[in-house]
Amino acid sequence: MDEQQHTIVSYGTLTAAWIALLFLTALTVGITRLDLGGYKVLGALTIACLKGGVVIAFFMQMRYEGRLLRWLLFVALVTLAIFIGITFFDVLYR
Amino acid sequence: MNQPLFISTTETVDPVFIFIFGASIVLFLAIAATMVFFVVRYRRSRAPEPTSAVASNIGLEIVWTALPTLLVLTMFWYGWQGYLGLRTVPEGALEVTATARMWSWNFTYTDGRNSAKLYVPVGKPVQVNLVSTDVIHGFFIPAFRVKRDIVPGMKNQVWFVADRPGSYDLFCSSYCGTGHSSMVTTVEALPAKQFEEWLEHGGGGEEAAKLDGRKLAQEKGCLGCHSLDGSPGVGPSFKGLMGQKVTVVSGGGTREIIVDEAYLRKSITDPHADIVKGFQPIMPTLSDLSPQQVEALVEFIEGVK
Amino acid sequence: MTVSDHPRGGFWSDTGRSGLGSWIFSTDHKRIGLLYLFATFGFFLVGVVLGLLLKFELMTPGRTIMGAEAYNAVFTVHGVTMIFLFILPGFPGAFGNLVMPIQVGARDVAFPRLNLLSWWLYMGGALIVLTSLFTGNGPPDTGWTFYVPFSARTGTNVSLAVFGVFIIGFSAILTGLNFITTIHRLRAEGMTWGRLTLFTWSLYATAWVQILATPILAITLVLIMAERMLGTGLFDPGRGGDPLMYQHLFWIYSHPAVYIMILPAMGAISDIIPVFSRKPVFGYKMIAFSSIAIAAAGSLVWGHHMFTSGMSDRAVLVFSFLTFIVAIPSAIKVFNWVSTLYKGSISLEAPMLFALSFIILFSIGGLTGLILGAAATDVHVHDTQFVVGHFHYVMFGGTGFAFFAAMHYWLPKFFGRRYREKPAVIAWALMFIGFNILYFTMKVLGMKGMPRRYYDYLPEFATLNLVSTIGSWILAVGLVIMLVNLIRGLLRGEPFEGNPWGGATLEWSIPTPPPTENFAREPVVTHGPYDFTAMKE
Amino acid sequence: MTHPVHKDDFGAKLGMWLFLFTELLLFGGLFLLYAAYLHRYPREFAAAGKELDWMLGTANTVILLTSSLCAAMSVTAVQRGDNRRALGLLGGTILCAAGFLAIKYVEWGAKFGHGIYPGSERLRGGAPGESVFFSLYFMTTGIHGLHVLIGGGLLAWIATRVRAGRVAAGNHVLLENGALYWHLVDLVWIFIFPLYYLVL
Ligand code: HEA
Ligand code: HEA
Ligand code: HEC
Ligand code: CUA
Ligand SMILES: [Cu+2]
Repeated sequence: MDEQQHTIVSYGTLTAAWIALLFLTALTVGITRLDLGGYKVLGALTIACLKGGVVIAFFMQMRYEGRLLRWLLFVALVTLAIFIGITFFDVLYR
Repeated sequence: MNQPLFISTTETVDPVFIFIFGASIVLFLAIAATMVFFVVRYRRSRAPEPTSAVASNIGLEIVWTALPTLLVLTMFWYGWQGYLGLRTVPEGALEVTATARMWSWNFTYTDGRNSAKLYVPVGKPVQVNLVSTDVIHGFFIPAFRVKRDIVPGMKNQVWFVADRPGSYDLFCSSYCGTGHSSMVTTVEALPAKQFEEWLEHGGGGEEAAKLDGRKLAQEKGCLGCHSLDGSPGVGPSFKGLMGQKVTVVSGGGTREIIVDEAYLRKSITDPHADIVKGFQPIMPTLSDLSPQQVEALVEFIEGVK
Repeated sequence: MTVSDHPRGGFWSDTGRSGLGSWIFSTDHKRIGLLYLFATFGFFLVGVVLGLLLKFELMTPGRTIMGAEAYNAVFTVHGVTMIFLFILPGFPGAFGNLVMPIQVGARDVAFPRLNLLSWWLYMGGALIVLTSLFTGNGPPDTGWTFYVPFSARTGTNVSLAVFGVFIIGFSAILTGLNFITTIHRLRAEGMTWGRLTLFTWSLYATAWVQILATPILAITLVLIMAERMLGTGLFDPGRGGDPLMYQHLFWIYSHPAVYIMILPAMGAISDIIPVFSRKPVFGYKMIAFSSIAIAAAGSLVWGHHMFTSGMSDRAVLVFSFLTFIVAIPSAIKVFNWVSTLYKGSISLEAPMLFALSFIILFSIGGLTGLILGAAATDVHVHDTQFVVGHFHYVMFGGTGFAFFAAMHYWLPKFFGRRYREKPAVIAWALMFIGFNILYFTMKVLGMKGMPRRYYDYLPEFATLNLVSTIGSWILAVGLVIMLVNLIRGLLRGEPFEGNPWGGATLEWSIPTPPPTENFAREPVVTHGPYDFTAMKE
Repeated sequence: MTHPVHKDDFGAKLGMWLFLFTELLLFGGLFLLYAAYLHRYPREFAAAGKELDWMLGTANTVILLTSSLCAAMSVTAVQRGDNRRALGLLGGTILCAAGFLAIKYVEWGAKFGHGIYPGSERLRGGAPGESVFFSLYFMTTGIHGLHVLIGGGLLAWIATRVRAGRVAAGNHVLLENGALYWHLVDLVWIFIFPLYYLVL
């Protein structure tokens, strides 16, 4: 059927992704040593999401997959976000 | 007197019931009737071959998506309005604290008075603050359509108003263990005058000045676990307890003892020191007991022959 | 049993091996399906006997046959057995495995060995749950909801039972991912998404719920075990924990789980009704779509179990609203089923009778769900017998009756023998009547204020409870007749070939019983699942 | 039994991804609790978070990222027919896994030494939020550690197959799936790290 082609991700691309990840790690550690108050959580989580994105796109090769897997991943992530989000209607307003 | 403006909880909830039940019954009967009609009209002996092969009809589909949508949204809104009514405590409500423990009720009034039944004045809204000392219980008075879980560590409350004097059932609605179904008491709605009297004099001598052990045992919930007639419960029966020989487990070992006053006292103030063989170590430590109360309880237990 | 003179061939005999090993190590989806059928139905019988005991105890106020402790253990075990051992694995495990691969035109599921592992995990978990009844400090007494703080402090054998359920969760996840992969990858040529049977569609939706919701149950159960064994105190109010967070986690799984129970049942009904009306199903697209919609919207409404818990009022608003949204796709399905009957040629054989009574009972159950979904009315009926009535209507009257319909509809295909029609109809009638007497009275009791999980009750509830108990006996008689008839029929009934009901889906196009790999050569699908005219030509 | 050898690499990968979704949601439940309790006890969480050693946490992050790199590269190596290099890279991944667990062991050991473990006297007596924080910490890192252990074992088993030549170019979906699992372990840690070690 479809999507049977195998992409070979080069060592170079993977290494570049790894360097980006190390850089982002250093960045998180860096900004969380500063006193940013509530923005700390936001900043750290944004960077974590970026890092997660890099891992998924390159290490897990999502960049090279067809539409189906991307959609499914999207559904799973949205589900998790909704579970957490709706719970906060209780947590925030109790 | 300036009466505060409020509708009783029963009057708030009942119309919602009537509306949803009404709509549901109509819908249900329509569906069931149509179905039965089709089955009878198009049964194979009468209609050996299907006379139509329509597989969809956009118009119909839209209608029966849109109409139920409107209907359920109405139900939702009506239900929500009613809920708001249940949550908005009228001003000037009388405050009572209900303390639930496994498996008994205790109600405390503003002046510190206690009772095992909930006494309320007729016509005056009552706000009940719900406190649990152990697990989740539920405060449920069917007659007033109110219910709220009693969650340890949380400040939940409900309000209601009794518009007629009488005695109404009060249940523990949230499952809380063995004695769940015996966590039943009543709301006693008294005419305002009588209620004032009760508050002041304990309802005409019912609450004697001297500590009454039996009443205390009732109030503190001992009788939820300990029977007075020898029948087995969650804890050992009080009947004939004094002087009995019991096997207790303490610190890993078992030993036999004869029940005496000191042992009773210790069992009440430090229940986990000696556990009677064959029972679970679940008896609560009642730290709010005064020494006098403990004495009264011991005396009472001694007297149960 | 005289099996030798029996023409039963197909997957029963052409595997080369025989004996027990050829079953419990088989990776054939049909054998695994039958394993699930026997196991789940066995547990159903256990649960049913426990349910009967519950009703027996409630026949009179006060102690009738057991004390409070025993009653609490019995309803907990009844609930756990029915939910985790019967109804959740039942439909996907038994009928999903038996017919879905054939319906999509596949030789087997995508991962046959994983499929076998699912069954083993399920049996392992079930045995652990059963072990928990006879070891430790006695059977769990928490209710199937395992609410903290009670479940963290009761002395009974909760941890082991919870561990068993945890294992069963894995089995559900594996089944789910197997089915999704199968439906995506193994459809035969010409089997487009628009030609899938509605049963397959419903399993697809179910599988997504299994995959996305079950992990939350797994972590919740792990946390209960940790609470009990390590003293983590995550839900202990004394140490800053919040019991309501437990309830959130539990219902994030357990509400979607009720759609795991009902969706395949709806799918089976959508397959059966057109066949017995000889008419294409009305509104195929809407029914398929509403399965997905129910799965999606149903994942967002868990808070309706917590309206009285002390959760924020805003959350009550949101959850109540979302709950009503789920009712819409269910309504669409009901209307479409009824319209399918219009101008058909309806034959009232046993599967159809069960299917039609499914519509009635599910509607009653679902409509009482609306009372529960509305915030004001739920406050009164929450934790009363009304809720018990509601969920027995949807679970037993809904899924249970659909399960019986599926048994009468599909099992002859797999056993190659037929049951007798008349006893099946009598059994159906008794069950339908007994069922309504049993559970309708529960709803009335709930309206009057009788709480659930009460082993003893006030005298004012006595009459209705007695009536209800009598209903349970009528139901019992019906159930026994149905079982005896089915078992006799499937083992020694009249052999048959071909397509007794005139179904147009793929499972009716292959030999009876189906051969091991279903299709001698991969089928090419040229018409939709309910296209009865195309089939005749 | 005589199933025709039916090979569907994409199907296998799809199945793996579906399984990864369940893992994601499993940890999602813990993150949900974290979020709710962080909202309730910001100060206690901050105080307790300071007791974790962010340097060890950072070291472990780097180790896991590197292990993931090795795993990803081993897939490339196999695809290019270089099974020997793939083996070496897998060895690197497993080594990193061991290093990660060793550091975790040291960390947990230190906490236990300070009387911090679920249900400990100190936590029972401390501020309510503190006990919640550490219980969550132990549950989350514990379950994550279990995944590291399982992932390491899985990759070791796959390595033997690579060595036996059963996994090779064009027939390497097993290795791909093993690597996917490993990346998930990494992915989860990427969120654990800032939430527990840094944010507060
Ligand atoms: C198979 C299982 C199943 C199914 C399908 C459902 C379906 C629904 N359930 Fe039920 N429910 C349970 C199993 C199920 N439930 C269980 C087990 C519990 C108790 C758990 C416990 O506490 O132990 C429970 C409890 C429960 C509660 C909590 C009660 C409480 O504890 O206070 C609520 C509250 O909203 C609720 C609502 C609903 C609704 C709105 C639906 C809807 O999906 C129903 C939709 C169906 C219809 C609406 C009927 C069909 C349509 C028509 C006839 C057309 C006309 C309709 C309209 C115009 C709307 N359910
Ligand atoms: C699929 C799910 C399912 C099914 C089918 C049933 C079926 C039945 N249940 Fe169910 N029940 C639950 C799921 C289910 N239950 C759940 C989840 C709970 C909640 C638990 C909790 O609160 O935690 C519950 C709770 C519950 C209660 C409430 C307890 C309480 O709150 O106090 C009661 C009380 O009457 C009850 C009764 C029954 C009865 C009488 C049946 C009947 O339908 C049984 C019908 C069968 C018979 C009448 C027997 C006939 C058969 C035989 C005699 C077989 C012969 C034997 C062999 C051949 C081996 N159940
Ligand atoms: C939650 C249930 C529960 C409540 C409430 C309870 N008890 Fe007990 N009690 C037990 C159990 C169980 C035991 C046996 C195990 C033990 O010794 O701790 C017990 C044991 C005792 C004993 C020792 C009995 C013997 O046979 O040696 C005494 C005395 C006693 N309780 C008195 C009281 C009094 C007085 C109260 C109320 C102030 C009370 N209990 C409330 C459960 C309870
Ligand atoms: Cu207290 Cu139920
Ligand atoms: Cu629900």
